Amino acid sequence: MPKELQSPMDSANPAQDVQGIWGMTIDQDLCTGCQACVAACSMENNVPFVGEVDAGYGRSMQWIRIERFWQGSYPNIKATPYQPVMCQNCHNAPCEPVCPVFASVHSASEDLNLQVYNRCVGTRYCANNCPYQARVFNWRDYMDPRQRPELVTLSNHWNPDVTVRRRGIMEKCTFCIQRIRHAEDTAASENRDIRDGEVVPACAQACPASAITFGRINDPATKVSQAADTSRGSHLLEELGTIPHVTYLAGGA
Amino acid sequence: MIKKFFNMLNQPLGRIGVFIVALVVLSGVVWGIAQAQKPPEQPIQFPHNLHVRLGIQCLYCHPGALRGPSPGIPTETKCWGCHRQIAIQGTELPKLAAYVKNNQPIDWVPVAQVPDFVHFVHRPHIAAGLNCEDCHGDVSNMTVYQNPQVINMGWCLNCHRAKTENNPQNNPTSDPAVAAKLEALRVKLTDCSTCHY
Amino acid sequence: MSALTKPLFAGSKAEEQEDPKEHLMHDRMPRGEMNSMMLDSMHSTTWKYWTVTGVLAAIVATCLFYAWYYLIMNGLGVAGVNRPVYWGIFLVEVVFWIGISHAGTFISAILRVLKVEGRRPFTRAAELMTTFGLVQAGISVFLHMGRVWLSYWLIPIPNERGLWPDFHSPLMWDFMAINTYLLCSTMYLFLPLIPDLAMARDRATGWRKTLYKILAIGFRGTEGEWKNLKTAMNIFAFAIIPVMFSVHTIVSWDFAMATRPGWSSTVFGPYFVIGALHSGMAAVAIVLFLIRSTMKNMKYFLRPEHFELLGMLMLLVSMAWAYFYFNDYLVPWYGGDKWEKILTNFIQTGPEWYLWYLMLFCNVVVPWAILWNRKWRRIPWLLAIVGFLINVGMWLERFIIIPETLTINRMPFTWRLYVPAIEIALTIGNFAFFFLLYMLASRLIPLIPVWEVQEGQESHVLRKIGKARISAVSEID
Amino acid sequence: MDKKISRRDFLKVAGVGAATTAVLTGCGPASRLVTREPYTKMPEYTYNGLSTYYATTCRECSAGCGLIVRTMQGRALKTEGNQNNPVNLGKTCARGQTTLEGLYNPDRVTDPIRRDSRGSTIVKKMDWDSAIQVVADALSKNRPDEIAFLMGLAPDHLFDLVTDLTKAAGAAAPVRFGALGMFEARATLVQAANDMFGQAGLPFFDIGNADLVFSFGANFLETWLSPVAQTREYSQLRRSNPNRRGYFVQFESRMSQTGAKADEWIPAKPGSEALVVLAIGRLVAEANNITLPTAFSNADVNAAAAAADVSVDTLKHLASLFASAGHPLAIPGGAALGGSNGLQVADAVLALNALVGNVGKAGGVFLSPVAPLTDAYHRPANLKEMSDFVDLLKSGKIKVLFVHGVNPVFELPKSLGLEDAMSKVLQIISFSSFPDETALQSDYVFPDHHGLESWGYQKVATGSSSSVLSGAQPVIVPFFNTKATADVLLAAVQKAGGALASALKFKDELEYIQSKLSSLISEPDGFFSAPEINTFTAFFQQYGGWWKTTDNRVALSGSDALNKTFNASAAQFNGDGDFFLLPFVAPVIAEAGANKPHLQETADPTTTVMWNTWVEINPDTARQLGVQNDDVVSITSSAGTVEASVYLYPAIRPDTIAMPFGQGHTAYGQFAQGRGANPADLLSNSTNEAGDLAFASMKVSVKKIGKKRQLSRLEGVLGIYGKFGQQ
Repeated sequence: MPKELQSPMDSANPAQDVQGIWGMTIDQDLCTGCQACVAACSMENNVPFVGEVDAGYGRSMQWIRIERFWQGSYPNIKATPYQPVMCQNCHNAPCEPVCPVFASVHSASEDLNLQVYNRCVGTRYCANNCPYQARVFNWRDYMDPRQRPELVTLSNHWNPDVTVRRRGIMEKCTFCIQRIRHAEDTAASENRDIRDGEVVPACAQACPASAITFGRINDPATKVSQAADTSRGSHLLEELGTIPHVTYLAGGA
Repeated sequence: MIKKFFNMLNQPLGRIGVFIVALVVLSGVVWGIAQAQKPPEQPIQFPHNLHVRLGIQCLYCHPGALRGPSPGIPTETKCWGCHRQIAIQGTELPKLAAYVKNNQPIDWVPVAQVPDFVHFVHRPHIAAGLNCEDCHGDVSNMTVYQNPQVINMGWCLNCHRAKTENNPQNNPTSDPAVAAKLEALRVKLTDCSTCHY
Repeated sequence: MSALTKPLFAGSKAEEQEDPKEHLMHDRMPRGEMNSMMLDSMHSTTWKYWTVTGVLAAIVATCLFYAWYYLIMNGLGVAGVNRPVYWGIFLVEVVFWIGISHAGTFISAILRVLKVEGRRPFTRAAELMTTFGLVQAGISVFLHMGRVWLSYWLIPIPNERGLWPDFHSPLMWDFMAINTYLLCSTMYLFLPLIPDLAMARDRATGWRKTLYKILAIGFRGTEGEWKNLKTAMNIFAFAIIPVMFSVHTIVSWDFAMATRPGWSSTVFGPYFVIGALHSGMAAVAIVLFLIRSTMKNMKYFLRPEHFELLGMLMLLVSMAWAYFYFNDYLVPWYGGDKWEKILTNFIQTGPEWYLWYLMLFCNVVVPWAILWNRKWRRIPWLLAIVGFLINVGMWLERFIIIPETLTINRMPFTWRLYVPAIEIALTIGNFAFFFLLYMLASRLIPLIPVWEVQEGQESHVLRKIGKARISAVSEID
Repeated sequence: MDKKISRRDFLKVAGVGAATTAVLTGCGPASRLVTREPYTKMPEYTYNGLSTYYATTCRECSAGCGLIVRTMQGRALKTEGNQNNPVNLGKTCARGQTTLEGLYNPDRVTDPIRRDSRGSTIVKKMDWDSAIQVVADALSKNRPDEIAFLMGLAPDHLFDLVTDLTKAAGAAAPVRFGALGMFEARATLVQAANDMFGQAGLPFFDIGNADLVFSFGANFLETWLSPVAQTREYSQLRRSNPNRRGYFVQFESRMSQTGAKADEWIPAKPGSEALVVLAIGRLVAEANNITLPTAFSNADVNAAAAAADVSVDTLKHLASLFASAGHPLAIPGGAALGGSNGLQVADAVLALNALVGNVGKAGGVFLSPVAPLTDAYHRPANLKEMSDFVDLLKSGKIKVLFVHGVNPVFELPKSLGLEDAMSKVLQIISFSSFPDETALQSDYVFPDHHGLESWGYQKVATGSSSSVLSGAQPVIVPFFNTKATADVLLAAVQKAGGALASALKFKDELEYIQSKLSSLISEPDGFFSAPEINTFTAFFQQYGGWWKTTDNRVALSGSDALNKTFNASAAQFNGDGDFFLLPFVAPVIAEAGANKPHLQETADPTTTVMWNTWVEINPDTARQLGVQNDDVVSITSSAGTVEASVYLYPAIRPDTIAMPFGQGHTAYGQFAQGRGANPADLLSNSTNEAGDLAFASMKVSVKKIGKKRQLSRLEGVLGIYGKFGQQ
């Protein structure tokens, strides 16, 4: 990884008030594409299912998608290492300046990229401008039990810590901010700092291959910083200068 | 032309018309606001004033405020803990007794509510030294609880800003370290994701 | 009053032999007669008119308003947008209608400032197009929004949340620019309308009289009033030109500011303006043809010479557009960005390749092939057809710039095509609404600025210099 | 767990409530319009707004992963892995994550029901007393040999109870069956272990400590045996040692999700696996200069390469890798065992392990630890036994059939004729929680609790190096009017009276479980111990089970294996179609996930298809057949015909087509019903030598039928395939 892009703190204009930057590494060598993270994320974050037709039309709403391409042709064909793509929580996020109502905003204190659901008016500009295509839109009222009677019972497992989104709202991976807040609150009540590994997003918690590591990337002692600081680490579309907080560790030999 | 229109309005009938229109609009607005502020119908007309005057602490019935997001509305077990020893009289206590007898939950209607896209946690507010009455008003003068003010984002933010301002009240000694801390806290407390996620 | 002499028609000898009566400016008609001709055309409502208006109104009610209601209630899932094509035909419509609206200002302000005499009879129709086009554009913006009921959050008003809109966002600039333009162009439409409304007021009866009384704001035609009006019109004519250029430039920034292959281009500003003029001129040709062929007495006001003028403008703009379009390809090609290359390749050879060829055919081949010919330029129906084709082409151009370009992004895993759904109904509704507004306007306000024609006729004289007859214009101001 | 917790009506709060507030955001707090149902008696350990966590066991498959379920005010909100449980160590798979959608599934059987006629959806609700009476009558009014129990794959407390019950009643032991076991060919694995090492048991492949893995068709990262544990091991294989990255080669005719992770993917021709294994063995022996053992003496490298459609050089290269690796490991599984010579493949692979001397060593082959409360590994029924069972039903000797935890009507190949056989049974009682195909063919459905509402334990077959008993407890009060099947049976037994009643004198399920657990109190090496049963049970619930802290894998000697003689040949195929049919268990939805909407919408890892069945065809083959993506083709085997949409899959042999198993339900709720096709309809009942279904032994013909049905894919076809495809 180029030195100048190691962490947002190294960028030209570091956020003055950052109190700890959350970041993630994804080891593509370990990722088996099993989709446990996708399911875990959906269950944790009240992500709706959209049904077969909409899903096939590019409207599935999972916050993580696992990409795979093909290299070569039969019989010397290889699937590229599975690549889970979620919101990269860029330091210079292209989605933020384009929102006319500050629904896509930057968290000054944690250098996170936020989506304020209740502020969103649905112009979808942020999604267009996201080079990672990591944002998903509520094309319909997928979460309304009045329109989908099957949700009458299914809604029982919805997470009360996460807002239930309605139609016309953009959403994206939040790094499970409700868990970050919970951990912060616990740490504050015990009058201490958050420990490394105390915040685990749903995807990292589920991942059977332990391919996802999460933690504070501005602290070199954390597991995630150490994992990111290898020769295998790279960022998606690094050339755009978005300075993502997700580091991919190259797969393959 | 426009002058003529104003002339028309200047005639008595025109004035009355304007007055009626204004009255209708105004009363509609007032009615709407009143509807929004009206305390909801509670299953039991719980007299907060009586209980507060008896010296019962807020946290006795709403203990969750100390530990987590929700202070909780007491279950009938809690009510019955005391009231089983007190004569069942008046209009409201028999209702409680009936709930207990039928093992039915009391359908309290929460009043101090924020919309579900706001994640309000009581604990840090108490830990920051706020008293219940700072937000909930003087409950000792209320029977059924009513919000003392409109709870909206501006109200929350004003307090968050006021409490983190570098002023003599928050920083009596003008200590730069405290000022820096206040500034950091201010950034944190005015961050959208502090409440919205 | 300064007088200057310039040829209205000069050139080949054949032209010199023309009957000067062919020109509106020399085909004088008494004022009263002309006024009643205009009013007559406004008053005559045949069953045909009512049928067409009724049908249009029905289309607007169902295809636009009911479909919009359905869209709001069910969310954008009923439209064809998806990931990665988050912006579909709604945005195409926004850009298209704003483009259409440019012609009005161009014709009425720039040509007025440049004192092009041929503009006189059709400035009004073109100005109306500005306003009506912007109405459609505005509707399309709202159609596009996921939660349109919260669109008031775009307006910077103090509120209990303590929140403002984000002025960094190109959409906010856009919002501001369109509002400014709508406001300016509506006022600029209204100012030259005042004398005609006063004229109508003086001759109308019944409810029309009341209506015109209110609208004419007491204009009586005194010297002072005329002076003030002319000053105001001049100020607006000059002021609205930069507004006009800025609006479409700002619209183009919605795209140019984004980090997307195919969008992030520095040439987008002028390119969009020229594109707007291209479609706008063409739309004027269609509208003039429709007015001429359907309304009474209009053959007097709108003559082949006007179509010829339009034809020349269309040809000119078409060439400018072709230049910018070529530029828009040149720059990415020179940049050599991988994604830009894929995108160009995709647009030209992808599953929707025919749109690109059709666009070039309509926008370049058709005008170049037809409008060079002076005789053809003077045929109104031919010009209307050319105008229609150019509009098809320009609509396709926007379609290629928005949904088709959005298909290609930097994450090939997500590439998907866009299939419009309810957008089709809403587009039909939009067009119907546009024409419905014209239908209503044609019977309510004079579509021809009678006073301007009269003024022109008064200032034109034929002078004989040797054997040649030269048309001379004396400047009134 | 306090049974008095009232379920708060969350729907009103989160569902409609959320909807209302979202509409009225501009107009102040609207949530006040929402009424909430508070507790009548709040449990002491609960606080409003704070979560309570319970440890239990995932019942989605039989692996027995431990779960921690987050609950709040009587609702289960999220499942997470139990970090203590040695099987999954805190991890879960997608199915485990969506188990809550089974719990709160809108299509669950809410009450005990009686069906007017089998197959009819018109049902009458019953009360539990009469339901128990029905069971009691069925147990007491029929002769013991007229009663049959068919149960699911998981060796849980209920299976023990039914085993005890049948033993006491003198009836036939319950038959355990599941589609996963069928596709895993467990009987073959057990038989092979017995053949090669002289001891029956489920082999344990120590992937984590190996440095070279040759997997012959084993889809160990998907659904095979204990996927979460194996994925964890895989992760260890790759990255446990910073200096060494384990190498992984997969032999299979269609690139599976597991194969996609392999460093080398060898598309060996279906049926040739045994030959390839033996050839590699021979080459390894030659490379290592070992005298050629008997086992590999018959191997012919050239013939194997020809049969497998793999070059001799490739085989030599692979053999040299295997020979030089420090800890090479070969794993048999998947379609390789599903051929007619599946047992030979398994035997040969175990022999290959023995050849490099890694049997009973770290990074090698062991036998899985024997679970607590049992003497040995008891494998589920293989297809041979199921076929006998079906024949028994067909004979009409069985008057009452109890079905629990399995959906054989869907899972078994149609050619077995189970539905026909079931019609010969007078009374069928299903305990299914869901309206699945088998429940639809039953006279009564007495719904069991969902796994998260139940007590229980589950013996873990494999996945952990120690012996594990995963424990289950209810995390919420039963959501519907369901009843634990164990309680129903115990109550029915008491009602029926007689010797049976005195043999099974348990008040309820919990008492039965405690009686079983009591033997563990004195067991050494436990993760915890307790002086008496109540404390032990409390710990058992708290930690989510009981397991040993020692390595309980059985280390065997492989020396005998090398002296076996193989008469290996290529597998035999049924039918005369042009293509080999490769049915595989859909990695995400597996055999029973189709009723969970989020699982349906989770993309298949290799094809990214959602919500439906596809058939994978090599693009070259498709060109010859004249079919394109999304064309519906009919696939015909000697056993039947199904229709599915084509997916042009670049990583499949041109002579093979593959179909996922898991969809094609004709019942099973709104999310599953009428969706896709079931490849089991194409399978004959032919078996391999170990009696397991030879599911990969069909040859089928493919015909375009001129319809098109678009598959829902997560991937955009445009950017991946064809002219604009990127890599």
